[in-house]
Amino acid sequence: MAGEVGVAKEIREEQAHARSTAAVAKIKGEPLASLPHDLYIPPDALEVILESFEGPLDLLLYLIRRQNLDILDIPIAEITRQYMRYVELMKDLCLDLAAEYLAMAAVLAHIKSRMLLPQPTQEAPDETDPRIELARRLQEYEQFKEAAGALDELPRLARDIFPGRVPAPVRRIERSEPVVSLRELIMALADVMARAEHFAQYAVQREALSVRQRMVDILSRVGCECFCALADLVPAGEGRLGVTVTFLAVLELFRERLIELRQTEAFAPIYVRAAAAVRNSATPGNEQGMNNP
Amino acid sequence: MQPQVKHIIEAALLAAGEPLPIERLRRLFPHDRQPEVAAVCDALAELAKDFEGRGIELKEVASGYRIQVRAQLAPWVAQLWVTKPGRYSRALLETLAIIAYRQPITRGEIEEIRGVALSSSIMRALQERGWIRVAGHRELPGRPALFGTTRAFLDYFNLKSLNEMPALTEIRFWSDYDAELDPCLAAAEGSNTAQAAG
Amino acid sequence: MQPQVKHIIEAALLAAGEPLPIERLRRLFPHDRQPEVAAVCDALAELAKDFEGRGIELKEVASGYRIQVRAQLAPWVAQLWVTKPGRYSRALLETLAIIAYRQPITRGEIEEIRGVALSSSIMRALQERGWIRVAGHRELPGRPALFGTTRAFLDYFNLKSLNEMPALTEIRFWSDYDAELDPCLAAAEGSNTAQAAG
Repeated sequence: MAGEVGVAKEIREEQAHARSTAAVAKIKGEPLASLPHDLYIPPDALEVILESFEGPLDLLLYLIRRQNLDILDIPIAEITRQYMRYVELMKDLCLDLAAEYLAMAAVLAHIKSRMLLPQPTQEAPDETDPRIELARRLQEYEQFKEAAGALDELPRLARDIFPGRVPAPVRRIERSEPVVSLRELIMALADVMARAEHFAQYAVQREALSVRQRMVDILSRVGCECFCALADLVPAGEGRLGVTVTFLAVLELFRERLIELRQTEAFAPIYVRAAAAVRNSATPGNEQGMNNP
Repeated sequence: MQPQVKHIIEAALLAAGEPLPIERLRRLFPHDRQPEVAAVCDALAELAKDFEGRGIELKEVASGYRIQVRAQLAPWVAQLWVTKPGRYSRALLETLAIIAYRQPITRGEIEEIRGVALSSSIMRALQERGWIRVAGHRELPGRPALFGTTRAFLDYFNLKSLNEMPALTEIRFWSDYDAELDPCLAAAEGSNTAQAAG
Repeated sequence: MQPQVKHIIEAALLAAGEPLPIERLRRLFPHDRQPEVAAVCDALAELAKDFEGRGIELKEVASGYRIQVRAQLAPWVAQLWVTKPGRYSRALLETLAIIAYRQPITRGEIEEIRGVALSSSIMRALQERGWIRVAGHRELPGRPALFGTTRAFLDYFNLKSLNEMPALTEIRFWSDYDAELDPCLAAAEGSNTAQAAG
């Protein structure tokens, strides 16, 4: 801790030195004889202050602002000296010194060395003057440092803004059913077909569909009536095709043992009824489906 | 200008999110300017009157006062929480498509075509939606149920009969065609194509 | 009796617990009786007028309208809660400000402006609060994520759009400085310098 106080003393001396030499500083071209007194930093607070820098740009800004220097006219040699002091101090205090601080030190040293070289004085600083880039970065950082402060001042929820929230009567929440397009359904089937190479054995033609539908129609009809005349199963107005489709459906149902056929004598009307098992379990006429067992 | 006691109380009741007892309402004010209990009660009575004919009301419950939505407005306000319809799974759509084209069909046969076991929840969902029903039972050991589509299924998809469903040969063509299309475009055109096919 | 549109809207805004856009307000009503957008706007304007001189106000933020306590009454209402909301670190606020003003922006670009590496915990905290999101990727090696702010960010800070954010201080250029340094030169080069700085 003794070392820390020693360095702190050094820093204060350095700050005093900065004040005395800062007469070269200009504000809008006006040389300043004296600067406003810098804040006295108690040694205990040093660590806190050093830790509170958000990075090398923040530290540089601090050094520039506390001496009321213009970012566009930084006395590079002096600022570099002060900057290095702080970096050394951070090292001494074993603060977790980010590599960026050292990178900035290198940039400052580079600028300083360039300033020492003789320069054509009459020309305005050209594009390659490294001070331009540094000034731009400092200003840009300062922009967002201020913006962060302004953001902090904005009214915000739970601190300055309290939205109204009141209970509403409890009501059964309605559930709405998913929407499906026919296309989606078809595409789903296309997927199945693509997956199942052996799908060919299930291949169904457009014509067969009507037989399938007729099969289901017949099945649901014979489920609710004891016996049904075969002729009655053919809807009127369907013509020859209707007869064929119905007949095929009946044959298929019979083959699958889903219906029974009765004929009392030759050429008598043929009657259809559900196979015994179907009769006992189907729920005829219930279009909305039955509950799962 | 100092806001009215009634307005401070109104704001606090709206912001609190829970009922506030009179004592807590008094403590909103600095010690030396706390209104009397009677003054708070007056302010509450005034508030209750202000709310008359509006969508909210002042209600005293066990732990204090609160502002709440009037019961008559429940039908409107409840719309806030109507859940958006979800989406059906691929498995459900495939099952539905197979039943539509292959009815009457047993669960085992659907599984055989799809190559995977069929979850009960899918069959239940399709039955609850009223799109499939048990049309009979196959005379096999265990007498498996035969499923078919319902009239509600046809109505939903705007079909007069199953005949209007596209033939499988067409479907094969569609899927090839879609693969070449930009997926976004295909999705955007989905409804149109479905109508054209229906 | 059918409640007034404005009272239904008032009740819904208070019950929702989040800002509601006009479309959602319209959907409170049955399909065939949905008020026009203009009618909803009128009702909102009436509500705002009803609230004048009271403790609450109608505020439009990024994701819609909400009813909130007037700023003047916040000190009283804040008394309801013993613990005060925490403060955010400078690093977090600077990062958030850079994203807000410079979006879409990569992490590397943020680090360049701040001059230091950005801790993952800050980005995670901002994403968890729902204030920033990945808005895309820059087409560079590694495809770094581009971050932008969300509506929730604007809602939180009581803003309707990014335009309402405080203006950034202007960056001065070297040429501006030269102009200040030498009035004669400035007079001679006036127009050029102004253009260069603009």
